[in-house]
Amino acid sequence: MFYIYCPHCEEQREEEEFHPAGQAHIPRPLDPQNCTDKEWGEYLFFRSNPKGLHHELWVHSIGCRKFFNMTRDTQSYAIKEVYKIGEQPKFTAVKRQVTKEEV
Amino acid sequence: MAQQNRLTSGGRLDRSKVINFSYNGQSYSGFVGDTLASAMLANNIDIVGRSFKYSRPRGIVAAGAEEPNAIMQIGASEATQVPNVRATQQELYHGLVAASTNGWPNVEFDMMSTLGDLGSKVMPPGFYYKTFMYPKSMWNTYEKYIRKAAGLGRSPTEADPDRYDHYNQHADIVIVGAGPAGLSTALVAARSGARVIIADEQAEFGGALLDSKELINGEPAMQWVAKIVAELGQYPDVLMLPRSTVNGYHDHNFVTIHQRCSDHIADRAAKNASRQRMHRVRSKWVVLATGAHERPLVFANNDVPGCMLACAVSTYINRYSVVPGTQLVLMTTNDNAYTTAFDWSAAGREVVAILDCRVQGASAKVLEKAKLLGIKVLNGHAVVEVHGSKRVTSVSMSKINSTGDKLTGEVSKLSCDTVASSGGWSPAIHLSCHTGCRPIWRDDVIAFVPGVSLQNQLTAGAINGAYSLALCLAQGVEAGQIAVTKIGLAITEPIALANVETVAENLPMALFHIPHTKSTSRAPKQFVDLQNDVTAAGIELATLEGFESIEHVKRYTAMGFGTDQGKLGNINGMAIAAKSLNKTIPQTGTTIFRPNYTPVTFGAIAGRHCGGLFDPMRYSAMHQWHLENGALFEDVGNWKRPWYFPKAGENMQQTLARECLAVRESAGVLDASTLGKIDIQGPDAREFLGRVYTNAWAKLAVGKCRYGLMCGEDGMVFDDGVTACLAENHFIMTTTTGGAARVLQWLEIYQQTEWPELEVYFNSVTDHFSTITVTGPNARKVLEEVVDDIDISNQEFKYMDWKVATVQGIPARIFRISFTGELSFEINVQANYGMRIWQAVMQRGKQYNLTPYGTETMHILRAEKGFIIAGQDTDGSVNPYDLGMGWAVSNKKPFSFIGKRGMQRADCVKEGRKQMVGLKTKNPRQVIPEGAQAVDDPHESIPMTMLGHVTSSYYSACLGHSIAMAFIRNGHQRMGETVFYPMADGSAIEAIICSPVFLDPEGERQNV
Amino acid sequence: MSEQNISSEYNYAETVNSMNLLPAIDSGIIGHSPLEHADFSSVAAAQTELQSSIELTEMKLLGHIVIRGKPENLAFAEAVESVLGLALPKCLSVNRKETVSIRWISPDEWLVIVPAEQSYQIEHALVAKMQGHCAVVNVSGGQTLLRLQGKDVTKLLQKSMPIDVHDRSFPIGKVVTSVFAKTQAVLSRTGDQEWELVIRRSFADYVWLWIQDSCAEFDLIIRQ
Amino acid sequence: MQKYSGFGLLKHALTHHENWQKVWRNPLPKKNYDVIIVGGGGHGLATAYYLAKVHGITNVAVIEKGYLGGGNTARNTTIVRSNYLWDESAKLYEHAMKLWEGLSQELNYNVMFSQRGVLNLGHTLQDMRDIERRVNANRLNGIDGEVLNPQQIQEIVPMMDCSKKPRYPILGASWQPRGGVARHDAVAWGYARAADALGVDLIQQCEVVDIIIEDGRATGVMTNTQGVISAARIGCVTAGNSSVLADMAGFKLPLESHPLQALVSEPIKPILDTVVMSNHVHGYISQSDKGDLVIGAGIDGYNGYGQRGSYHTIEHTVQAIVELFPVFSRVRMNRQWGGIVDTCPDACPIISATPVDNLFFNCGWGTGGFKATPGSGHVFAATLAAGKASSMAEPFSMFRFHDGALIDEHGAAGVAH
Ligand SMILES: Cc1cc2nc3c(=O)[nH]c(=O)nc-3n(C[C@H](O)[C@H](O)[C@H](O)COP(=O)(O)OP(=O)(O)OC[C@H]3O[C@@H](n4cnc5c(N)ncnc54)[C@H](O)[C@@H]3O)c2cc1C
Ligand SMILES: NC(=O)c1ccc[n+]([C@@H]2O[C@H](COP(=O)([O-])OP(=O)(O)OC[C@H]3O[C@@H](n4cnc5c(N)ncnc54)[C@H](O)[C@@H]3O)[C@@H](O)[C@H]2O)c1
Ligand SMILES: Cc1cc2nc3c(=O)[nH]c(=O)nc-3n(C[C@H](O)[C@H](O)[C@H](O)COP(=O)(O)O)c2cc1C
Ligand SMILES: [Zn+2]
Repeated sequence: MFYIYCPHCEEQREEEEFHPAGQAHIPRPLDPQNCTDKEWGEYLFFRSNPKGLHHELWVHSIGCRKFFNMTRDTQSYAIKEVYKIGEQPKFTAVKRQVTKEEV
Repeated sequence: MAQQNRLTSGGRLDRSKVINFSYNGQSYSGFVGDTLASAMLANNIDIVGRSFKYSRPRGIVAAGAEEPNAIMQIGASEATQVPNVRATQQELYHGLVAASTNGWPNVEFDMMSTLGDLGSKVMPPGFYYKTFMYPKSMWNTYEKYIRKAAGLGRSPTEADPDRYDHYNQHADIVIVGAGPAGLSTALVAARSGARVIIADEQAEFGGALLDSKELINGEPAMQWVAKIVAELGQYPDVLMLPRSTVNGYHDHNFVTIHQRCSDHIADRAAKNASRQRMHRVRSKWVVLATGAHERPLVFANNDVPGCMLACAVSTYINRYSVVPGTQLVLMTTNDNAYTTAFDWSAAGREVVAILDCRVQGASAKVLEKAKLLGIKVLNGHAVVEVHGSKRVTSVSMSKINSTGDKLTGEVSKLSCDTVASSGGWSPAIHLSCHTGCRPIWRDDVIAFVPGVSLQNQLTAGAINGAYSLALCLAQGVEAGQIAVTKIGLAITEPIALANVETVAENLPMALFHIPHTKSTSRAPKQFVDLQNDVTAAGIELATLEGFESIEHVKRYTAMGFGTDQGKLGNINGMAIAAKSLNKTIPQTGTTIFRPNYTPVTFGAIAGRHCGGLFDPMRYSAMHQWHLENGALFEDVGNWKRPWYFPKAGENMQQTLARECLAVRESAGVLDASTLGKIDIQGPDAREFLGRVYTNAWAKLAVGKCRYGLMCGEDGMVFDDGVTACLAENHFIMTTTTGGAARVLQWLEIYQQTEWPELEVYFNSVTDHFSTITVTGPNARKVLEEVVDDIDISNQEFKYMDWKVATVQGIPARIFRISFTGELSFEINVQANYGMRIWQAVMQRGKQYNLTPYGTETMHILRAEKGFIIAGQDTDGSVNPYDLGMGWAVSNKKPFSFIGKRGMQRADCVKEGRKQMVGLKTKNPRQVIPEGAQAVDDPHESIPMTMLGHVTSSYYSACLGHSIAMAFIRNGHQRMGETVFYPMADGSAIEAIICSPVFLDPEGERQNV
Repeated sequence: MSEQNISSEYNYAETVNSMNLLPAIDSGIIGHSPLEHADFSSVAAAQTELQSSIELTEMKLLGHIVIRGKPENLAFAEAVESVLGLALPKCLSVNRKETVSIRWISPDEWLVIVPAEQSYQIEHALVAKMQGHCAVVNVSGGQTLLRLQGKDVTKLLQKSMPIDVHDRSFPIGKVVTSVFAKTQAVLSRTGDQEWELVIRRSFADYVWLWIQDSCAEFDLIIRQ
Repeated sequence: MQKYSGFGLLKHALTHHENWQKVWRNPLPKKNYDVIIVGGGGHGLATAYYLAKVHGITNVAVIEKGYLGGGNTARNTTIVRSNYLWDESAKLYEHAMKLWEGLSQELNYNVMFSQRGVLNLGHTLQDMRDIERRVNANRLNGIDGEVLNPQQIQEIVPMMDCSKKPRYPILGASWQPRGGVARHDAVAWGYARAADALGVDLIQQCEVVDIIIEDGRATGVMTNTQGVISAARIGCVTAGNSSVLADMAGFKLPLESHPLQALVSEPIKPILDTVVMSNHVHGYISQSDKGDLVIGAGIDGYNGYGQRGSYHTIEHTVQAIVELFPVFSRVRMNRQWGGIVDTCPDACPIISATPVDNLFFNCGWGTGGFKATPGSGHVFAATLAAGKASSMAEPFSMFRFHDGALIDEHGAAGVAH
């Protein structure tokens, strides 16, 4: 069970006060009408779901009701950092270089 | 003769207090300080159960958490039965009622065992999978018998009368285990001023010292323990928890401590007291000082009662002053176990021989002592096989080679009634594995020790394979100092290391499985996991059959699956598997330890969150009135909403008819307080509404209300409601009762993460307002009775307007909106006044037969109008067009509102989607069951082609016929066509597709 | 949108509609607190003799006002200070003066609690004084305040909430919103053995049941 | 393949069980296969078996990073039922159910498929509407099931509290008599043994670390212990790890991997004869042939590959069980564990071609794929053999998340007024 530092309440709280809200940094397309079905589908459903460092959105729902971002290792469950909406993570996974051409 | 095996003096007992208890219907006595196990041994009870698979007689093997055999059913009454209690951990109390859990007709004489030998031959591991397949039809019968054999103890069949609760704790340092190591850590931590919790599963602190004869600082170890416990008691921030097992170690240093508050007193807790308590602890640091479990050796018939762990024998002698036999043969791979033989002879009983498997034998100092006591010591010898059925009568022994894999001499017999064995120690690393950290094998200590953990975890003492008392004490102090400094505290007075004499020991031998003259497969059973009847042969067979992963071996043989989780057997099993695979133990590796360390009562995990407190019940301000007026309630989310208000003698249908007609003919009243209400303020509020609703909000004037549909980005409807414009930058949104929280979250996530530039605040005012809906042709008359100030005539107060008014002296916002299709007013007052206003309305409404109604009537009334209920008429797969609500979608809005793009996806605009329609049954009295599925051809063969299901269906008293809302493929193009609803009984209900608006399509009734 | 009216460049009061509750207050009609049905007055009357380790008082029918705004928006911060004579409290803290208190709820949200009879004037004054993007929301009907006193209160709180209530991490003057059993509460510490819980109306009965149950092992009495 | 039978068992007893053959070879991989299955769980092994058995494709390797059946197959609460709502999924799960009914004989391995019936409880009016809807759909799809009232439920489960007392009283249930449980390990081993006998190579302790793609076509896999292994076609059946493999191939899946936990009580004498599931109070329970109560917890909301979840999730589940069965309050939890479930936005699987030629995925079974094991393998084998989605697989293409043709098995959303 996680012990989470809320960047707005500025202290650690029990996981029961929070709710995960999925992958972070997935901006809504600025011009949805010009998205293809494929692009819209990717925005809606397709996620990186990494094993290892992951940037996710959490909300301090039973607390300050504020959303914030968290960088967490999905394998060890270690929380590397939390940061406010609009900020960028300090910890990022070293993306495995894709040897073959992207498809 | 009572307590034959009890010594006349010694032990940590209060002999002045005799305790009577019963086992399998017979009564016995013991003393305060006894465990059930020690008392049973004192009374010379050999057989405590029958084995699970082969129903062989079994006796007590250990003295603690590792005991596999002595699994008891406890409890004096049906409701207080406790299955599978380990006798070695159950303190004795007055009137304790215990029974063995297996064996029929009884443990002394068991029918199954007569099959036993033959049976056992055809029951190798995995035999289930290899048989009972033919004939196919017989499997159910076979399984009945397999299931008969299942289980150890039994569940009570009456509800638990006891209470269990939770305690949330926060600590700087949690110390698991109060032996020399743990206590040393605690002392350092306490003196630093840290917040400390030290828990130990045993009744008393002291750990191994409770039965050790060692000296600390020249005095008996337990005096040292007493001093420390006394000092710890002085610190307000130190919590000492005996009888408390740390059963789980979770991420980010969260540990659960299962405290047994009253199990040592009775089978039922005192009134208002908790039987057990779960401490949910978040700790900065966790120090594991959990010690080690002695490892038995594996040899033929090593399960015959009288075969015990060496250290357990010492424990019974020293701590409980019970000698569990008369003639002892001790087999050991290490010096330490010699103490058992010494204790035995000190107790005045005969030590037949010490068989030391090591060719080089024990250290001079130890041998000297043996000699002094006149004990025969045979080096390079081992017990090959035990004889006797219900109790050891003798053993066969033989010389064994230095690597322990060959017998090198003649087999000869020694008669004895007790065989103590020690194969070394297995550190209690369980907790250290709970958060996924893998243990490491160390050849020097012949054991797995904790691996490197990601948690703030330290380990001290025997858990590290540190077996000398001196080392344990030193490591305890060190762990304390590290933890304390990590936390940023310091110790003022330095801790003087306690001095203890350390005896030089000879190296132990890595031996697990004693070879037999016959091959393992042909030798008498050599048990590895006693509780699951897993034998060395079974493990070898598993590997022979190709189960090479230790995890496969575990699952194929059930090794370690028992209630002891393999505390005794696992390492031996892994060693045997490794050997037959020609691998090393680290190569084969271990299986995974997971919570719980020892089993934990469900009640303790649940705490108080059951019964009436399982989930909150939310009430409106008028709830008391509903109760007093006979409402039946419907669960909606956490809310208890009035479902309908039956009058004496009415059945549900009659009630609903009465309520509906009252509304259509005169006036009805509904408690609508549970609907979500969100106060929305800010310069961008209007813009925001335009983005989250499908329809237009730009032009909604102050004083007006509008209905809105809310969709997900996929274009599917998920909530709806009316929003009123209170002022230029100020709106109040209503949501469905169940959707309130979700909608607020939805608004917040878009504002906070997508559109932070939009200036708007959302606040829930659901609980602040009580909402009283008065509806029906006489609604205005009723309102005129209670509204003090304003003109509510149709001219002054139009449909979809809202106004401030004073109702019975209380300021209110009144919304003229309608969910029934009738003239309706929703009175919103501050909830503290809700009850008063409700009562006033009821009172003044009497003359108009103002009738309270509940959710069911509300459903019927809105269905007559074809209004949807999000969640009942939608299921996350329907968009506004499917619902025929395209009118509520404004594609002219400049901003691509949430859902717009979604509902344009190929599948959402394709032909043949299921669309919301109305249904009239051919037979007007027939009501189609909700959930019924439509077909075109009722005679089509299975699988039938389904067109869609009925979402809402009622008998409409006002219309005099049944009505339904349903989805039909292409329904909007099929008006007037007939569809069929096949029923379970083979009949089919015939219905004609129509508009879902059954009543007053022009909406005149609500405009009067 | 935002461009047209940079915060504090417009008069907040003109853009919102807040209910005038004076008539209610003047009418002298007494409302019903969320725990009305528990009839604390009679319970309390019956218990005056008993000795207790926990005393529970419902501070009934107070004015609860949520205010929203950015502390950087001086027009907002100053309005609060001038009306309440109290500065906006910082993260996780409470400012109080006599009968008025402000609880920090989140970086842009505070809960103001005042005596019932002043609630409308104060709400009105706040609305009137504030400028720019902010919000004042009266939630007096939606919640109630419970005062807990006594030596066993922290134990009760440990049984009910996952937060750390030890002196070292929960000094007097601190406030947190957290889980309470299976609902939520705003907990603040007003004294060595004195705490306050703000709970929601619809959950009040559940909280009351929970407290009674948890206190089975303590001596709980009700105070008026 | 050595035939298993009661008689065989006796025969071997006489020779002290010294002559049992290996259940499978543990071969070294060849350089090249017609088909590589990545993932040796139930689904992967079943796929390999049906490839060989039904399609005669025997030059197949199953590559497993751990031990066979050690993933979710080893961790699941083994509930088998086919009463799904939508035609497409009902068809798929019922296909599996029919295979279950003959599986022990088909594999000559007793998978202990025990059709003791499955109850899905309803606690609210909306629950009951959804149950009616589902049961009606099932009936017209030829799937057994009926709606029971509390009295009928009480007769089937005497120990459950079917009174009006609980916070959320039981209003009714759907009942599928053909549903039940099976021995999860036996399913994996049975398929493995049978596949091996047909020539399939089972490669354990071998992790696929990359998928080799040449101009848009997958040609093989790179492994951590066995180097490169090539194949004409590759099928990934890696459940919770599917996104990791997709990432190797350079695309994303509409999946999230969450911890899902389960727990068992100590073994107790038989007391619960069927499977009981409740979505509303959120817990499900059955009793195994060994006597332990097998209990499934709710899913943890965050992504996790740790095979463990949060403690409060376990608490909620145990609370639900005690609420349903107050008599179990004194029974004790022996062990808890977790798996990694690959949840799909519409709670339906993906059996699909991918943007990469010759690379296919079978995943997204999330919290409910054990019941589908035979069907999943059967359908995926057909897909791999044909090189394109078989008719039953078609609706489950990953591309449905582009055009929006979802098959939403979440059932109706929480009811609202
Ligand atoms: C707690 C729990 C309870 C459940 N209860 C039920 C239930 O009651 N009924 C039901 O129908 N379903 C249930 N499920 C779901 C069910 O377990 C799964 O859907 C099903 O077992 C999936 O089988 P599989 O073979 O696809 O996956 P798995 O059994 O997980 O097999 C995938 C295999 O792929 C291997 N792998 C992954 N990555 C690689 C790689 N890179 N290289 C090589 N190998 C790799 C893994 O090691 C694993 O062995 C439950 C799941 C859990 C976790
Ligand atoms: N000479 C040897 O071969 C040898 C071997 C092993 C131990 N010992 C002796 O044993 C002692 C070891 O000292 P120590 O302090 O490391 O261990 P310990 O065995 O003295 O104390 C450990 C304590 O932790 C408790 N415990 C274990 N798991 C627990 C859990 N999950 N929750 C609550 N309590 C739990 C045990 O009941 C025990 O009381 C020393 O005196 C040492 O000399 C000697
Ligand atoms: C249906 C089922 C029943 C189980 N029964 C038991 C049991 O009786 N005793 C036990 O120790 N573990 C039992 N387990 C759990 C396994 O020991 C193990 O925890 C699980 O397969 C996950 O593997 P892991 O813990 O090695 O990661 C059971 C697992 C399943 C799926
Ligand atoms: Zn916060």
